Parts: sequence; structure tokens; C-alpha cells
Amino acid sequence: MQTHPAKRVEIIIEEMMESRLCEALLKAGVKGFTVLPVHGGSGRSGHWTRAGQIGRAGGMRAVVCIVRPEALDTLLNAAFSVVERHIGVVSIVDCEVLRAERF
Amino acid sequence: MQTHPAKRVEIIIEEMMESRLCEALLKAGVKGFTVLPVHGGSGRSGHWTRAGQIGRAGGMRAVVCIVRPEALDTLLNAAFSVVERHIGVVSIVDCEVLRAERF
Amino acid sequence: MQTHPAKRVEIIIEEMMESRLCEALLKAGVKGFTVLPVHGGSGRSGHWTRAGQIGRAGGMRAVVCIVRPEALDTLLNAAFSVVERHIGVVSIVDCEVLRAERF
Amino acid sequence: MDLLDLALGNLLSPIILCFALGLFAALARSDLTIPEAVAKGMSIYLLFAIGFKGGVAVDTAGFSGTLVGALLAGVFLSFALPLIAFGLLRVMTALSTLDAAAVAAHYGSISIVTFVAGTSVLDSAGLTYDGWMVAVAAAMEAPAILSALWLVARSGSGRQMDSDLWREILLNGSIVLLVGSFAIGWITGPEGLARIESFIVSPFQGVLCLFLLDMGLVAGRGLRGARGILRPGLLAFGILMPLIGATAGAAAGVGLGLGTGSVMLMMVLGASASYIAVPAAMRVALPEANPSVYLTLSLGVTFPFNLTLGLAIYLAVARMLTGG
Amino acid sequence: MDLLDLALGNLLSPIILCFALGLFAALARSDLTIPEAVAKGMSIYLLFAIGFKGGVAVDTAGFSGTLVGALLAGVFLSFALPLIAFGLLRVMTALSTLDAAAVAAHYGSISIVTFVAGTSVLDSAGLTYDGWMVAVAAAMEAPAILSALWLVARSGSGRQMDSDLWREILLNGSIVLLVGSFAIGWITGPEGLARIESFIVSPFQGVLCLFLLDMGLVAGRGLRGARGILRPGLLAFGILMPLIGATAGAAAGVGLGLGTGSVMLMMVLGASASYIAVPAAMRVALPEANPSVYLTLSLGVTFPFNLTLGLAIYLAVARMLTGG
Amino acid sequence: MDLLDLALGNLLSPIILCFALGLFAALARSDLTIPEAVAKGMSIYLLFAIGFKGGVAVDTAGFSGTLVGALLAGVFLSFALPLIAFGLLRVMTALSTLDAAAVAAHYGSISIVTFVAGTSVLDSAGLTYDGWMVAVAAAMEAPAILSALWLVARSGSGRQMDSDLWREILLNGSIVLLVGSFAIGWITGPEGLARIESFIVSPFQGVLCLFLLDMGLVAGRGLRGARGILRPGLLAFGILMPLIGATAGAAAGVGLGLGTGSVMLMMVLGASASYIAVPAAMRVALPEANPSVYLTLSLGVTFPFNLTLGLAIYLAVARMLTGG
Ligand SMILES: Nc1ncnc2c1ncn2[C@@H]1O[C@H](COP(=O)(O)O)[C@@H](O)[C@H]1O
Ligand SMILES: Nc1ncnc2c1ncn2[C@@H]1O[C@H](COP(=O)(O)O)[C@@H](O)[C@H]1O
Ligand SMILES: Nc1ncnc2c1ncn2[C@@H]1O[C@H](COP(=O)(O)O)[C@@H](O)[C@H]1O
Ligand code: NA
Ligand code: NA
Ligand code: NA
Repeated sequence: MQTHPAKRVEIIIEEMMESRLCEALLKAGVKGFTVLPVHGGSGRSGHWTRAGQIGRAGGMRAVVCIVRPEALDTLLNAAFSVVERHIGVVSIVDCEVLRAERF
Repeated sequence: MQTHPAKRVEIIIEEMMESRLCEALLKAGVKGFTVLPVHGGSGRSGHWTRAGQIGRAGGMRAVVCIVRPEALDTLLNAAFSVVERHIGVVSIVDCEVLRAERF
Repeated sequence: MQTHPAKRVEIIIEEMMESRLCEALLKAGVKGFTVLPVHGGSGRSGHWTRAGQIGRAGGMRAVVCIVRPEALDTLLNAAFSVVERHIGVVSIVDCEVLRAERF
Repeated sequence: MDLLDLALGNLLSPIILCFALGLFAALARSDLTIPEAVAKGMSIYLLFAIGFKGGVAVDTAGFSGTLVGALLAGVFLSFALPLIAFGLLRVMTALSTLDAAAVAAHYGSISIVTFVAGTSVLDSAGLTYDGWMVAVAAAMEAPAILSALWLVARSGSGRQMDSDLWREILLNGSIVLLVGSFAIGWITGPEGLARIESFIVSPFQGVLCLFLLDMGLVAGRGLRGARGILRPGLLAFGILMPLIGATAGAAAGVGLGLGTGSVMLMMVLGASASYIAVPAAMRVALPEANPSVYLTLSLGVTFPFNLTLGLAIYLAVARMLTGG
Repeated sequence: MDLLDLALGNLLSPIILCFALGLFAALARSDLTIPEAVAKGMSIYLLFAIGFKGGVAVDTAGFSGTLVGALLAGVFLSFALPLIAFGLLRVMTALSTLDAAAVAAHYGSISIVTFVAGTSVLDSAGLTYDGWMVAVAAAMEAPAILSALWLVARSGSGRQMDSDLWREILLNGSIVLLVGSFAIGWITGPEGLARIESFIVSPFQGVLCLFLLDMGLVAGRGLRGARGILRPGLLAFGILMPLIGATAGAAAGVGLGLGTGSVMLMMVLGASASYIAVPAAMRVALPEANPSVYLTLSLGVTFPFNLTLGLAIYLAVARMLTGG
Repeated sequence: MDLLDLALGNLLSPIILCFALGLFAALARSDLTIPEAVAKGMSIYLLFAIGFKGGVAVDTAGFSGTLVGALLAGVFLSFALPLIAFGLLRVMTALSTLDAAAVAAHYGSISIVTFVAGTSVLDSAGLTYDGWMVAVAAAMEAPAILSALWLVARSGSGRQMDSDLWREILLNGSIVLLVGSFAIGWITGPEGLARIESFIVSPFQGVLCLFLLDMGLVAGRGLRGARGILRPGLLAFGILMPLIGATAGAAAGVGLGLGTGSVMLMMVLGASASYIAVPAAMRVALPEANPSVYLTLSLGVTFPFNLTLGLAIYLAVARMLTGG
């Protein structure tokens, strides 16, 4: 099956910043992304889980975004402008996709 | 620690098609996969989130499937036959796994 | 944008073992990880989904951990000591990260 | 009480105001949300309660020939209304065959929450209705889907029905729960009801309030994202079609000799459009049809119209026709 | 009322019919599901309500020596029943030591929903029972796990108990909630109950209905996926073992001089098998044991058997033994 | 009834005991958890019910000048208390400007669950209060955030307010739901209440119990993870500040000539610290501030203090001041 090279960017970010990140991505011309719920985690600010929480301050999201290699830099700049002052993690992986025209 | 090369395939697909995709994967001889909930996303059909939805029509799932390199093509053909007419995204990454006999 | 090489380790494990794995990772010096909920899956022990479950025995989690390349082996040993006798899947991918000082 | 009074009374009831609150919150982009699991839990509660009470009512009132007649009329309406809707859409809008067929399916099927809101309007007007009307609602959920698939097949495209699809349509969760709890209510009768009355009867209106709050939120979010889609023709269809469906329902109800309350509910079933069962079926059967069109129309236009103005109109007309 | 009438009356109660509806929906592969969070919420509600009411009952009736005797008897049963179950499994089935021990643990422990269904059968038969029986239920949750670990250790394999595992077994959520709400009910007494009565008493049966609907769905899904596992020997064990457990419970109850209602509940505790606390503990302590075996047996065979036929049998026997 | 009796009576009420149970379970590392969706569902229920009942009370009692005065006093307190808190924090602790400002915002704002627990203490003491106090609560949620941002801006750092942030602060879910259901209660009045009474009135205390169980779990988990953060100075602030806030509330309440019950609630509003709306706003507006500091302090120290001792003190003082 014919596949095409692309980049898979995963951004783990605070729930409160989700809408800002999504808007920034769309403004940067990204064609799509997927938001996954996060159950818990650990980092410099300690360990947390979502169980029984009622506020939105604690939660996080994982945003997965697949783009053409040449669009990576624009995406990273857009993401970084949002993530910069916030906790969160950005990782990039080389991948192959079907139906390249979608990205 | 001894690791072995494998392929990690991630298929983001409509919730309604989840059972069909899973069946197709199993029929194609895949030994296992994991289904993650999706909270929201964006693409050519617009932006959506799951919050407060009551129908099943809107939701999506992320299906992660790790296979031996030689099984990749069968998997992609099986997945593509389901995804073909539907919205959704397929990406493939090279990975290393522990306990290769499981895949 | 400046990126740095790292490793993305994804461990799919039973919910009951989540706290043990997280403790083992922290003890192995990992600086952070993210836990994603899992909706369902399939493997040698059959097909399952979370819908309507009330016990904790059936569920799984996906733990994503990004580390510097040189820390990979310690992480894998720590993870393996927990996963060893349990069902679950460990996969490793080469990735690039922003803000390397965090890992 | 004249039509205006009735409409106003309905508009100022807690359930409609809750819907309006949700709509407002979503349009004002408040971050108010109801968790998906809670919303689903409430819809399961509502289906269970309405089904159970319907079954108990049949047990109390006894089985009658009219019930069979009403079921048949409902199935017929569900098959026939999509054909009318499809014709209208092709004339009034620029939708493709596929999109028009998908939208049409929604209008043949029904919205159980509109039905429930209808019973609650009847309750506050002090009118009774036949308990088995909920069985008619269940019977009308699925046939419309088949009509839509036939419309698409006729035009040469479309997918073949496979057995999975049949099962998904006929055994979808809401039909099974509605019919199942109806049967349980019928079997256990008033004694069964006595045991769970303080769960399914007393808190019912309150749960409905919170559920409509969520429906308002969902409808509002849909409208916000779909300004480009709602062209005048489509909008007009979303208000004209329920009136046509209600007329058909009124004809059936009066033809069968039903009482005022049941005629009104028959009109509500004809007028309301599905937004749970049919969209899910369309994602499997007609994946190329655009979901934002049918969801926006059904949930963002027809549902609010029925809830706010429709119910009052249907009640007034039902009263006029039956002299009730 | 003879046994048959009783069995039929129980079979046609709303809670059993809801379970049957769930079972049917899952076996027919309907897409009806109850969200995990809602199911967990309902189980928290049931545990809280049953514990609280038990505590209030002890406050009203006063503390007694019989209570201590019943607690000790319960703990003893929970330790002893797994040994019997293990012996039977080795004779009747081809399960490995490990799998047999894991299954055995489930049958020494208890199912709180079966217990609740038992109290509801007593209620409709107009019989009373001691409020502190819920404390006996809590006391029987954990000991069986230790018996199973001992059985495995004896055979040379198995994991050493670490302090985490101890904590998880003794402080698992359902024990803490049951014992905690029991204590709260005891402390606050009837005045406390008066304040939350319309939350934990009136809607109880209705919540139980929806919860059993979910249990039916889960059991049905389990059965569908486990046809290969349920060989005749295992199936026979799943029906024989509750009868043995009930006999042991009856002996303890009559020996302690309990009333009809409490003897019946003691039988229910002996007969029922865990499907929440023990499976979770097994995944940590005996991860190599096959979860589909014990979950299918406990939830797919013994739970439905107890619910449909078992409860009626236990009540009839308890009546016979106590002349109640 | 003297202060000690009152404190003890409050400590032994089901709601406080449920909170204690949750705290214990979390500190003992039990795996008891309430699913996030269920916890959120309960908080939506509580907000809806308290708002609705408040609105109905205003409709019954009529609109009054005192209401406007109380609203203005509330807004003033919410603006002013953070300035006091900030000063205290700079003296008593080693927190940075940023962290101190973020903490201060929480103490100007309010905790609706503490408010609800206060009304429930009043109910069991047989005292009445003005229904519109819930509107004062809503009005006090947001102003404190602006004070905190001003404190940071003054020191040169901090982010500029953008329109998104304004919207998020003023239209956050709890404000919209509280004000919205207040308006619906006002519009529909006693007839509206009659329709949903058995949903929002009778089960209220019971839902509050389960919700406080969850709050105990969350607070306990927070405390377990934050031993390093809670130095003596911070701890002392967490208990001193509510007393100062209550004093300010008392002054406002007496100054406006409110009755005993409303003075007590005004004290509760002054004393309580936010842990839902303000933390969320801080994550957007002051992301560099450390969330564990403000969450631990507000939820782990001030909330339990208010719930257990504070409410009894505030009621005793309110009685003394008003001779009620
Ligand atoms: N190395 C990592 N790998 C994966 N997720 C991480 C990592 N470090 C931090 N995170 C996630 O980011 C959140 C905030 O991290 P921190 O800012 O370090 O507290 C954590 O709770 C995790 O969910
Ligand atoms: N480039 C992408 N990266 C990640 N997820 C995507 C991407 N494009 C689409 N998706 C996901 O696929 C869904 C449907 O996409 P579409 O068919 O483009 O509307 C979206 O809602 C996203 O969840
Ligand atoms: N090849 C695979 N790719 C992704 N997930 C897997 C794979 N195999 C197993 N899993 C996950 O691990 C769980 C247990 O696998 P098993 O031990 O094979 O039953 C499954 O339910 C899946 O969630
Ligand atoms: Na219709
Ligand atoms: Na047992
Ligand atoms: Na305050």
C-alpha cells in the first residue's frame, strides 16, 4: 500500500489551554488534529490523576497532529507560542500516512 | 534490554466504525490492538468535542496496533478497506518492542 | 525551531498495575510521564471494552514517557520489572522534543 | 386558554427555560459543559422511565385494537415522511441526493425528548393520553432509515444493507431500552411501578430540565459552528417540515379516533426529527453524507422550534380537531 | 406461597426483568451501553445507601453479642469456602492450580448486589432482617483472597504479599465505603437518616433496576466472548458451589439463632461470588491466572443463577429451617 | 445551645462525616474513587438546585433594596479581600509576588459548597435566610480575580487581559449555571418549583453527602502530595484568613441590617476560598504561579477548617451580633 512521509506531533498541555492551542494550530494552517483525554501524569509539578476532580484546573489533554514535513516548522512555532509559558510536552516523530492529500 | 523492530499503526476513526475496524484487524491476523477514547478534534468536517454529547454519531476512537514489519501490509489493506469511505486518519511509525513473541 | 533527539516509550498496562508502574518509573529517575485512559482492546486474552464496567479489574491504561536517549535502558528495566508477569505492551519510538532541559 | 397564552406558558416552563439557558451559554461561549457520561446516563433514565410508565399504562387500560392501528399508522408515517421531505429538499435546497436522503431519514424518525416534552405539556394542561403512545414512538424510530436507503439506491449510489446494519438499526440502544422497559412495565404492572415510582416518576421533570440544559448546550455549539451551512432554504425546510409532519400525524390520529392528548402526541411524533439513532445509522450506511447538515438542521432548528412554538401549536390544533 | 410461586414472583420483579433485558441486549449484540462512570456512580450509591441503612438499624436495635458471633462466622466462612471450592474445582474441572485458586477466592468472598437483591426479596415477602448483616457482608469480602494466596503458596508458585497488596485488599474502595457509611449511619442514627432518607431510601429500588440492567449487559458480553471457556465441569461448578455456600451459610445462621431474614441473607452471602473486589486483587496478586475464567464463572453463571433461582430457594429453605 | 454543642452537632452530621470518610480513605491510600464525570454531574446538580431555590425565594419574598446593597457589598468584599490576603501572605510566608497574588484571588472569591453546607447548618438550627444570598455568592466569584491580576500588573510582570480571558472569567460554567437557574427559579416561581421539587429539594442533602465524600477524597489526595508545601506560615494563613474574611462579612451583613441567617451566610462567603473557578482562571492568566500552593491551601486547609469549625463559629457569632 502506498504511503507518504509525514510528521506526527504530540502536544501534552493543560486543559485550560486546549482551546487556545487548537485555535493557534488552525490559524497556522494545520488541516486537522485529534484531542485525547488524559487520565493523569507526573512531572516537575508533581503527580496527579483525574479521578473525582471537579475543577478544570488540574486536567490535561494530548493533542495529536499529523502534518506534511514542510509544514512542521509553522506548526511548532504556533504550538510553542501557546505552550511557552505553560507546563506541557511537545514531541515529534517521523511517520508514514495513507491518503497524503488529506494533510 | 533486548528490543525488536516493529511498526506502530495509529488509526483515528469514527466510533460507529470501531467494531467493523476491530473485526477487520482480527480477520487480517493482527494479534492485538488498543482502543483509546478521543475527546475531540478538527479536520475537514470541522471542529468537535465530546462534552455533553448524547448520540454516538459524533465520537471518534484512536486504535493503536503494533505489528511485526512483515505484517504491516496486510494490516493496512484491512484497515483501508474499512476506512476508505469514511473520515479518519492512518499513520505508521517505526518502533522497537520488548517481548517480540507477542506480536 | 530547535529540537533534540529523545525516546518516546508507550506502555499499555492493566489499570491495577498503574500505580506500581508509575512508582517504578519515578524511582528509576524518569522526570515525567502521562497516563491516558484506554477504552478497550484485544489481545491473547480476548476482546474487551470499558462500557458499563464497574470493577477495576478489566481496565487498562497507556503510559507515555518521553526520556533522553541515555535514560532509555534504566526506564525499560524499571518498566519491565513491573510488566514482566502481567499482560501489556511496551513500544519505543525515536522522537524529537522541544525544551530538552525538561527531560 | 388561547394559543398565545399556551405558547407563553410553555415558553416560561422550567424545561424550556433550561433549554434556553443551555443555548445561551453555548452561544456566549461559556465553558459550561455536562460530562458526556452524565448526559448519556440521563438519556438512559428518561428512556427507561417513559417506557416503563407506558407499559404500566397499557397493563392498566388493557390492550386494544386502537393500539395496533396506531402502531401501523406510525410505521407508515415513518416510511412515508422521508419521501415528502426528500421531495421538498430537492425543490427548496441545493443539497445533493445523498445529503437530501440523509436529512429526510431524520424527519421520518422521531425525537423521544420532544415526545417527553409533549407529555409534560399535556400534564400541565391537565389532559390525558394513551400510555402506549410510547410504543408508537419506538416503532417510528427505524423505518425512515430504510426509506432513505431506498432513495439513495434508486439513484444508483449507496451501500448494500448487510446484516450488521440491519441489527444496528433494529436493535439500537434506544429502541431496545424503550421497548424493553415498556415490556417490563407491562409485565410488572402497577405493583412494579409502586416499587420504583419514587425513582422514575417524581424526579422525572427535574432530570428532564438538566437534560434539556445539555441539549441546549449541544444545539448552541452546533449552531455556532454551522453558520455557513444554514442557508435560507434549509432553514425554511427545518420549520416547514415539522408542520407537514404534524399535519400527517393529526390526520392519522383523528382517523384512528384517538383522544385529544394522543392526537397531539401523534402530531409531535410526525413533527419531530431524530438526532440520536438516525445520525448514528447514517454514519454507517451513508458515510459520504455531511453530518453537520443533518445534525444542525435537526438539533439546531427543528428541535428548538418544536420545543418552543411547535408544542403549543400542536396542542391547540389537537384540541380544535377533537373538541377536547 | 410455595417455592414455585416465590421463584416466579421473583423472576417477574422489575429488577430481575431489567437484568434479563440487559442480558438479552448483550446477547443480541444491541449497542445499548451504560457509561462506565454512570455504572460506577450507581454502585457507589448502592454501597453508600446499604451501609448507611445498616448502621442506622444497629443504632436503633442496639449492639448485641449475636452481631459479633455473625461477624466471626462470616470471616470463618470466607476463609473456609475457598478451600472447598478449590477441592471441587480440582476434581470437577481441568483448571491449573493457579486458575483454580483464583476462582476459589471469588466464591469465598461475596457479591453485594446479590445481597441487596436478597434484601429486596425479603422486603416484598414482608420479612425483616438484622441491619448489621451488611457489616457481615463487608467482613467477608477479603479473607477469601488470603486463602487463595495460601493455596498457591503451598504449591510453590505465587507472589509474596507486599504491604501495597495488603492495603489494596483491606482498604479497597467497596470495603471502605461500606464500613464507612455503616459507621456514619450508626453515629448519626435515625436523625441522620431522616435528613437523607429521600435520597437513599425511596429511589433505591429504581437505581438497583438500572444497575442490574448494566450487570446484565456486562454478563451477556462476557458470556458471548467466553463460549470456549465454559465447559460442562466448570458450568456445573458455577451452580453447585453457590448451593454449598448457601448450606454453610444456613448452618452458621441457624447455629447462631438468627431470624428467618438474617438466615436467608447469611445463605446469600455464602452463595454469592465476588466480581468487583476479588478480580481486582487477583490481577495484582496472581496475574498469571486467566481472568476470563473467573469473571465468566462468577458474573456469567453464578450471579444470574443466584438472582433468578437461588434467592427463591434460599428464602424457602430459610423459612423451613426457622419456621418463619 | 452553646458553641461546643453546636460544633459537635455539626461535626457529627452526615455531610461532615462523609467528608471525613473521604479524607480518611485518601490519606490511608484506599483506592476508593468517584468518577470525574459523576463528581461533575453532582456539582452541576448542586449549583442548579441552589440557584433555582434562591430564585424562587426572591419571587416569593419580593425584590428589595437590601438585595442590591448585599450584592454591592459582596462585590466590594471580593475586590478588597485579596488585597488583605496578599499583604498577609507577604508578611507571613515566603511566597513570590506571583504565588501570593494567585493565592489571594482564591480568598476573595467563594466556595459554593461551603455556602451550601452553611445553609444546611442553618436549616438544622431552624433559622431562615434570604433566598437571594445565592445571587451574592454568584456576584463574588469573579471580582477577586481582577484584584489579583492588578496586584501582579503593579509589580511589572503578568499577562494582559484579553477578551477571551474576560469571557472565561465572567461566563465560567458555575457562574452561568448559578445565575441562570436563579433566573429560571425567579421566572417560574413556586409553580415551577412544585414541578421539580422532588428532584431538587428532597434528595439535595443526600447528593451533598456523596459530593463531600468526593471533596474529602480530593482534599486528602492533595494533602498527601503536598507535605513539602505546607510550611507553618502558609498553614496559619489558611486558618487566619477565613476568620478575617468572616469578620469582614459580618461587618457588611450587620451594616446592611440582615437577619441572623443571612449574616452568617455573608460571613461564610467572606471566609470561604474558591477551588473551582479561580484555579481554572489562574491557569490561564498566571500560568507561572504554582497550582499546588493554592489548591492545597484552599481545598486542603481552608475548606476543611470552614466545614468543621468555621461554620459553628460563624453561626455563634452571627447569633451574638444579631441577637437571633
Ligand atoms: N517526560 C515526560 N513524558 C511524558 N509526559 C510528561 C513528561 N514530563 C511531563 N509530562 C506531562 O506533562 C505534565 C506537566 O509536566 P510538568 O510541567 O513537568 O509538571 C505531567 O503531568 C505529564 O502529564
Ligand atoms: N492531520 C490530522 N492529525 C490528527 N488527527 C486528524 C488530522 N486530520 C483529521 N484528524 C482527525 O480525524 C477527524 C476527522 O477528520 P476529517 O475527515 O478531516 O474531518 C478529525 O476530527 C480529527 O479527530
Ligand atoms: N499488538 C498490540 N498492539 C497494541 N495493543 C496491544 C497489542 N497486543 C495487546 N495489546 C493491548 O494489551 C492488552 C492485553 O493484551 P494480551 O496480553 O495479548 O491479552 C490488549 O487488550 C490490548 O489493549
Ligand atoms: Na418525525
Ligand atoms: Na460466597
Ligand atoms: Na472569600
